[in-house]
Amino acid sequence: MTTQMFEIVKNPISIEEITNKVIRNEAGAVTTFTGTVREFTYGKRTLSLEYQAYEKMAVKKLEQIGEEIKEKWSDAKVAITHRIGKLEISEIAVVIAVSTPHRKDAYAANEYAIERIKQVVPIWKKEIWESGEAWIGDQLEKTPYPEGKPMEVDQ
Amino acid sequence: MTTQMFEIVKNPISIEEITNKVIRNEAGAVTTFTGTVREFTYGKRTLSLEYQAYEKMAVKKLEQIGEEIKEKWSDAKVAITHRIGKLEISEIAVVIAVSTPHRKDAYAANEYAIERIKQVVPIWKKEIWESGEAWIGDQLEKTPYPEGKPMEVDQ
Amino acid sequence: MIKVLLFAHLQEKVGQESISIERIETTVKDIRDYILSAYDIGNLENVMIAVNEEYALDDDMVKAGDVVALIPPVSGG
Amino acid sequence: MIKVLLFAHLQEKVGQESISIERIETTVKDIRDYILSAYDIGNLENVMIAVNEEYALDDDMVKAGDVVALIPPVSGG
Repeated sequence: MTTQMFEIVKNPISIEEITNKVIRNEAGAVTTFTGTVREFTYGKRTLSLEYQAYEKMAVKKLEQIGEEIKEKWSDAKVAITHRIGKLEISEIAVVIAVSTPHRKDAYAANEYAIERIKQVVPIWKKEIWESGEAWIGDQLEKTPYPEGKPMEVDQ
Repeated sequence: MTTQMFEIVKNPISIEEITNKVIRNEAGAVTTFTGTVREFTYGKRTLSLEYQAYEKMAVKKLEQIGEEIKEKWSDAKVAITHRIGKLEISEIAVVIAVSTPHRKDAYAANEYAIERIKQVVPIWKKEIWESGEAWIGDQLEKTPYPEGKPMEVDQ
Repeated sequence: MIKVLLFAHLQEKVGQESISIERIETTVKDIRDYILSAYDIGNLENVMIAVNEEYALDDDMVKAGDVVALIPPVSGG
Repeated sequence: MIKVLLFAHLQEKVGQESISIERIETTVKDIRDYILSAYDIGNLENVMIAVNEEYALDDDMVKAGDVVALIPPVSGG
């Protein structure tokens, strides 16, 4: 069995499990990013979230981010798991783990991964408030693709 | 029982446990740094490591780093655990977890913490190779205190 | 036949998870125009189109059997 | 009496975890000089001195009952 380094899952994510996928003898530094459901966004109280994904493409795009990182930081090893479905406040939506021999790269590559996820991975978030609900990214003030297409390389 | 946010321990560290100390409703971003024992440093093979700490002062200095982070990133919550004693290859020496409402701060504050640990926290590492052993930081080429004293504020 | 997958608010607006379009060969732009004229889907200004799980441009060709998807601005992470 | 804690290679060189110095009141510099003259400890050029768990400077005072520690360059993390 090979370990899946890039996954979309429907059940709770274990930070330890994703981080362990990248721990190895050659790498002294591991950064793990955990994205959790925040209660307040710009003063508005979120009750819960629902994530939807175009799963097949989302996995492909996560793999692509992994390849982009390999090109920029050749010593990096990356694992990303994103959860979909309904999530409660402070539950984990995404875990990104990156190991590198030296720590500067582990931070930089990890931050690159979350920025790219927010640009190109087809996953959508619906916020559910007391007063209603809405798919995020649907708002006019958000124009994440100024070029008409998600950027395929780092801006 | 209050949770200890800054600890020196002698047993294996759980990434999940330290990260869970900082997860909270107001914070959507959590970064975790895991420092593991690397097998090769500049081509030299390490068999194992031994960490020693001036424990009382080390905890105080970890707490100080926590306060410095609070001053720079007032919304950050920080937990740091460092292990001492004998560690094998790829075992975890240190875990730093930081949560913030927004992710940029979580990366920056976490990286600040590891840099500061390497400057001011009285913990020493002895590398054990096939051909011998040595306390690191003992080498002439390393002069971590150019001012004659560890920097008490960010450089 | 070309299958077009819908997600997020587009799925809710149209009330189905996908649309089938009878074409042998066409362009991304034609698919976009067809959907705008045939469905009450609002505007598709910020909506990308993927063909077989890759982002595509308006001039790119689409053939029967390809899987197309409308990708509104993503909000994962 | 002033207790001086030793760590890492300094502890191994002196062969003990601490040194006791008979002084009522003195300076950090005096403690440093005393240890250099009384023990075969090598040089203390890059070694910091902490008094009661805080880094101290050469001119800082040390009193009987204070806990002093020699802090060689740290290498945690």
